[in-house]
Amino acid sequence: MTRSEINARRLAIALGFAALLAAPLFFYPVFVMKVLCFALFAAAFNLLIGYTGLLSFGHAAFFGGAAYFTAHAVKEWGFSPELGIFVGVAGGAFLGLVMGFFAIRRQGIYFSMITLSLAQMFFFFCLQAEFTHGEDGIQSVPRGHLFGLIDLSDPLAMYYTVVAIFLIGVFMVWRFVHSPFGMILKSIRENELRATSLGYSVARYKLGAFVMSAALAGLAGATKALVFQFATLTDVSWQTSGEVILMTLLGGIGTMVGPVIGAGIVVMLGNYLATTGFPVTIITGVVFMVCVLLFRRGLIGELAASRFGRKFGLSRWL
Amino acid sequence: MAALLDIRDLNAWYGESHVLHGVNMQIREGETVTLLGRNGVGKTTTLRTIMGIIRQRKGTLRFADRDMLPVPLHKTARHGLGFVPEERGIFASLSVMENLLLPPQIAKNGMSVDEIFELFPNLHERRNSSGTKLSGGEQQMLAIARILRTGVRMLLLDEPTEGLAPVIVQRIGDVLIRLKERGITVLLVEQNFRFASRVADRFYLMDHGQIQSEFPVSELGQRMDELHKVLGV
Amino acid sequence: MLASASPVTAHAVLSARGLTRRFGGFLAVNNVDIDVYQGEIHALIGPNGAGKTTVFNLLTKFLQPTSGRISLMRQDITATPADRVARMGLVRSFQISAVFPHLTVLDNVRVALQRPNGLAHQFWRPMSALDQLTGKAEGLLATVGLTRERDALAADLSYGRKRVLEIATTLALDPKVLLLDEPLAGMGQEDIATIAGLIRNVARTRAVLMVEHNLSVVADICDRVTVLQRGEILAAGDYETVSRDPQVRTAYMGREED
Amino acid sequence: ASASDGKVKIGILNDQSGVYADFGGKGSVEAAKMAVEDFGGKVLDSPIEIVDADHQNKPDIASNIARQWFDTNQVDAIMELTTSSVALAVQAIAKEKKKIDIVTGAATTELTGKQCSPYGFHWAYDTHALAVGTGGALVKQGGKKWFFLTADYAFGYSLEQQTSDFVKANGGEVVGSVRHPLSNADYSSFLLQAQSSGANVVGLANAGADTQNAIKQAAEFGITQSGQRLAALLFTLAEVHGLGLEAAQGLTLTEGFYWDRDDKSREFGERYMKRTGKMPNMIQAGTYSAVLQYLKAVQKAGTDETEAVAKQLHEMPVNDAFTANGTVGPNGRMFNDMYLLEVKKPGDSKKPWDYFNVLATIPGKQAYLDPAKSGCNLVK
Amino acid sequence: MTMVFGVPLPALLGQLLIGLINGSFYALLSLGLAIIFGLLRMINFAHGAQYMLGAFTAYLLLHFAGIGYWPALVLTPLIVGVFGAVVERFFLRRLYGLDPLYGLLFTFGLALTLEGIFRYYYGASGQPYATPPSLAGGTNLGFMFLPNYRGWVVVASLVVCIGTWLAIEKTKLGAYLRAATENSTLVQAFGVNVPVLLTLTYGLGVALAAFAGVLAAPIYQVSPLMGSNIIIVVFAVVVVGGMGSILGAIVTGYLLGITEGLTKVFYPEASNTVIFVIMALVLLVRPAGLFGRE
Ligand SMILES: Nc1ncnc2c1ncn2[C@@H]1O[C@H](COP(=O)(O)OP(=O)(O)OP(=O)(O)O)[C@@H](O)[C@H]1O
Ligand SMILES: Nc1ncnc2c1ncn2[C@@H]1O[C@H](COP(=O)(O)OP(=O)(O)OP(=O)(O)O)[C@@H](O)[C@H]1O
Ligand SMILES: [Mg+2]
Ligand SMILES: [Mg+2]
Repeated sequence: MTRSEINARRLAIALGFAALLAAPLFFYPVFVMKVLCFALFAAAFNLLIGYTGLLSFGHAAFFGGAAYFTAHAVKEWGFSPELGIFVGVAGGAFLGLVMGFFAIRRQGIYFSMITLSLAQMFFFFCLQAEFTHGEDGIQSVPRGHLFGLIDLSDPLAMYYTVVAIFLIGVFMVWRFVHSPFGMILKSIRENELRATSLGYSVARYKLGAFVMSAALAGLAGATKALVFQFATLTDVSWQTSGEVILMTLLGGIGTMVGPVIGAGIVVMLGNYLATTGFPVTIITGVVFMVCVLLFRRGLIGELAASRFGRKFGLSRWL
Repeated sequence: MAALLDIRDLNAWYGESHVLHGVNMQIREGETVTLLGRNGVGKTTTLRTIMGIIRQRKGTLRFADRDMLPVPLHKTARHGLGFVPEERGIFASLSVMENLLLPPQIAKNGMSVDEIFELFPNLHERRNSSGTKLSGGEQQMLAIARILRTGVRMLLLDEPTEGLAPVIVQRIGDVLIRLKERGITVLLVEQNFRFASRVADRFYLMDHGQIQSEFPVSELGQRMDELHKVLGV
Repeated sequence: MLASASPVTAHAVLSARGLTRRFGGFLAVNNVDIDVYQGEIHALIGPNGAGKTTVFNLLTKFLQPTSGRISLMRQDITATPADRVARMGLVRSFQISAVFPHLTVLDNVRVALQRPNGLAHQFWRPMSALDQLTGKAEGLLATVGLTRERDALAADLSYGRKRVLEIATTLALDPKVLLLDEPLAGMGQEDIATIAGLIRNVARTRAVLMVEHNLSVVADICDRVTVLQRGEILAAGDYETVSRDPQVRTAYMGREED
Repeated sequence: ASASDGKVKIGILNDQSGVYADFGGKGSVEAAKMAVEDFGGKVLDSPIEIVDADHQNKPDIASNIARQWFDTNQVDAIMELTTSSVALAVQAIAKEKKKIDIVTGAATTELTGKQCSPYGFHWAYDTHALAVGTGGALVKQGGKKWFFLTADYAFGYSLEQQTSDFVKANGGEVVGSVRHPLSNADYSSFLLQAQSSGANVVGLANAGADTQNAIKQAAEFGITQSGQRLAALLFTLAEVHGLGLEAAQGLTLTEGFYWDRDDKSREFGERYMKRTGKMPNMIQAGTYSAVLQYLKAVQKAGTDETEAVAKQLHEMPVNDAFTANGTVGPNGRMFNDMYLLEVKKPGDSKKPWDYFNVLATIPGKQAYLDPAKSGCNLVK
Repeated sequence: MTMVFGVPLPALLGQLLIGLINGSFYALLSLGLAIIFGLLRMINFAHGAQYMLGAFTAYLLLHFAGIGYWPALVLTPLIVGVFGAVVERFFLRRLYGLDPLYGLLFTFGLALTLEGIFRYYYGASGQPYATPPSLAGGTNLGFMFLPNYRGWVVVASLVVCIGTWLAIEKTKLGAYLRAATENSTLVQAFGVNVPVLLTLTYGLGVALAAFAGVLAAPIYQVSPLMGSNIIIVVFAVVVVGGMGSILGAIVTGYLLGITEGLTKVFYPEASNTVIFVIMALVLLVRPAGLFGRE
């Protein structure tokens, strides 16, 4: 990395950090928190698609599932928020393990279809299970006290907690991807047979990545349940899986910052369109098509590939 | 007599990388010509450019007195050019038979399926198995056989002997000689020098995306030194 | 030889007994016995479709044998999965070149180096942990003559260079037994000499089994030759003996002058 | 007296592009605007404004909008709120922010039960009223033996459960039931079972497209011709219109409103029709009523301050085009009459939107759960 | 009365027949999907929307042009098929060389848009479409009352499925298409006009969906959402059948319809998940699907 690259990177990180800290002054905290939850979700999803080439069409199961688990643990069992989140993450990871067991046996498009179907099964389970309260959802989930100390019903306390969770989550994705393990994932994506012949157990690596992604998606879902204080069917529906794909695609598959930007735009768009009378699905659909046709690399990907991006070597760290 | 294939100052690119730097080549009807050169000098690229697979190209490219640059890829074959790619291009989802029958026949004078099976008994034996289940050499045979059926005027063969057992290499040599008797023109890219010298009338030596020299088979003896330098033969 | 396996030879590094594989009704490999010894280059030759690659697939466990036993350094690996076999030190190259196309040449080699250097599972360490492998990787690239292409994407290499790269990644694993499937196919003359020399060097301390149609190389560097035909062993011995066998000549070698 | 911020703002938050868009949707927004105009456009000398948003059936979007409306847009009350998950989420926020919400679009009794709010109200209908209307009243009309086709999730169960309670309480019996998955397209299997069950009423404990498809296929299999009666437990004028009389004829259902019932409702219906091209169902008319009643309460309280308005809303009777003499219970439940309706044969329909015969009127007090038994902790 | 597992035999027969009818839709839809996947290597997420488009086109033809069921049965697949061809020609074509997931994502967007447009103009509750008078009424089969229209659905779908299968498997067309998906450049170099072939194929797949849509219109409400509900099940059918296997798609379509029908008798709660359970089991035992090649 050149010096100007390192400086540019430091500057960007500092700016991003400052923006996160100051955001509640300018935006609605709950809104920003929602963006952060979805951004983490998209980052977790991107871990899979961007770095192993596996397109999961069932990530809503982990996100929404974890939201249910956390909501239930906190509301019905009286768990503290941190324990509640742990339950959500563990639940997400477990779902990931089960779904992954079936799904990683196939590649490419097959993989997508299988995750879609399995997630759909989970949706029906949630619809019918007692503890999810059907279409009412689990409502009025108490936020409680973090570590018995910090009162999360205070919006700012909640906000900074979410920021911390988001940063930890995204850092984990980043570390995971830019690690020796991540390198193997990348090579598996390139040529599975060759990776096997080099002695790498392809199935285990893929399953590992899948579970990791599911757990982080779970972290996002669990946090969202505390932020909004409810968990409902929306988050386990296949439309949510579609939405997270849109976020990642829009921001840039295989980039670190892309999913975050993508999540911000999609969430903002949803909120904005709500009051304009534009039919949301049409807009979403068109954005999808335009992205695929014109900005396949996503906003961040295109930026990194632009002259400016190449000058600062953006593609290496965005 | 005008050349069947007339190439002048042909340039070609992969994206931004410029690979052919003004290739010149004239091949008459009925000739068998071999293109020699080290790995990566642009031999494959030359064939792909002639065929029209690489569209980023400039210069003059005439086949049978027709300007081939504007001809779309799917019409190239209809003008009488047949191509055997280096990576063989056998279709996994098709059986051997289907692979064999895939290319549309261009003219009547192609080989019949029976003749082909006689030439490559392995293919006959494995005719119902799927294309990529074949062994590497069998795939190579299939790739050649497939084009022999279509009756093209000129064949572009990219390393047809790679991975073949010596007996089969000899048999393919026989086939090429028979094709020559039928008046079919062949442009061959080969690493197997002995094979090439058996079938070729003429050689082009390529380096850095250009033709370095050209000589008939009769001069082969005199040229050994040069070849040795360029190819390490 | 009968289907009941005779005892596995003790001092062979890799050995198989009664190896058989069926594809549906087609018997691709039939009752093959093979032993590969330390410090030797063993050639497996035979007509196209004889079953050589299939034997490789069986030995490396990319395919499960229909019957027969395989042992690697006296351990039975008949039921061991492919990646484990590779970790035990039996590594292969592919007939149709297998590289990681969107990694650079250097990274292709570094990925191979990761496992033997214990850098395969670390998901908590930064990528810079891999820098320690760079020197070794560059050394390997230099031996095969790929230094100039170090930072190119593997996908952009010409066919012959890809084959060279594959040999380099295979060697990176420092395997005890090396299975090379037509390592010289598609290579230019200058590379053939280098790589053949390299293989001979490598074999001094290891065992090599290779499939090759280039008979002059086989004659040159191989200590032992097994000829396969229609899935069965037709002949075995040193090159001289085998090449004089009339059956081998008609089935495989053909006329002398070529 | 005047409104605190010089303005009274009412937010209509509902599904405008999704599966419930016909149920309430833009029509509810229009109905709300009519209420403002009918009230005179001003209350306590302050202008009245209607804002609306499409929550896309996503509770998180709904709750973001609700917070934003309350905190930064000076919205005083939110109404409509289709879908129970959304209604419950928004009611929780309104309660926390001490703001008024009047739900007309959602069916769940939880809103006035365990999750009730001192500032939350539920207008127009709920699952209990639907069950009493169809279950209770139909038995009195001779439908003694029931077979249920139930959507396999909480909403379906509670409709089936509550309805069969009333069927039994009125001397009927339930001869069988079958649970079908949500968003099921084909009902023929279930209809065959219903047909052979010997029931004389087939109760459809489902909603939306599920009910529509079941009704359509029932016609195909000749369920009604063979003497069985179909009763849809949650179905409104809008869906009957979508289905067409050919397929829907003979169907029995319960609504809190029918436009062609008396002069007042006809007058309202025709005005609404002029603006939207459709006749209103109970959700749209209910939203009209909710907005109007809220404005009256503000007027009477002399302020738009929440506690005072909520007090008025609890005390004032409701008299408008939607209902006569409606009252509001301590749990926020508004007691309006419900109507047992039967879909006319195509030949009997004399004019556009002339779809129903009114079979019976169920007084509000019978239709809804007694607040004392609702589980709402506001009821002493 | 004869009983089978506690269910009267006539009832069971009835359910089997019903299952076959539903299977007709699954088969038609999964056939179209398998053609598009098998030949274009693309998951057509818009397949459900195109099915819906078929039903709506029939409805619009009737409503605005007074064109009845029978002409619509022919016209609609043509119209929608041409629409598909246009989509392929101008958009999908740009995605061929890329990872197949982009095709999936594009068609996903297309599905959302189509669905959104119809929801915007026609609402979610849908439109009525009457059974053609010539097929109104029903026949008493002894064990059940079979609406005539449903009988027609089975016949029509069988004929179309088998016809399409023969056309693809038994002609060179199929070979061209399969080869083109693997290496379109090479097939073109052999002299085949691949772009036109691909356009026609996509059009054909879409036309099949539209045909199923017209068949469905008199049975189900013509609703913008009719496609999104069925499409995921059809995906599962294709996975079970072996993606890209045309015969597999057809056979599994009918089989699944029947299985689902039987589940509705024995354990109705599971009737929407049974396909996913079957899918999981099949994948465990035969990862390539029942009819798929490894
Ligand atoms: N797809 C590609 N993109 C970019 N560069 C390429 C591509 N394919 C080949 N090249 C480059 O173009 C040059 C010529 O390649 P070409 O394949 O024509 O060589 P060749 O003479 O056929 O070599 P070989 O004998 O190894 O097959 C090489 O330097 C190679 O790296
Ligand atoms: N998976 C498979 N299914 C069916 N037949 C197969 C399969 N793999 C190989 N075969 C057949 O088995 C035979 C042996 O193939 P193999 O690839 O081992 O030959 P080979 O000796 O390596 O030949 P070559 O020198 O041409 O590479 C061939 O006839 C081939 O068609
Ligand atoms: Mg080449
Ligand atoms: Mg081989």
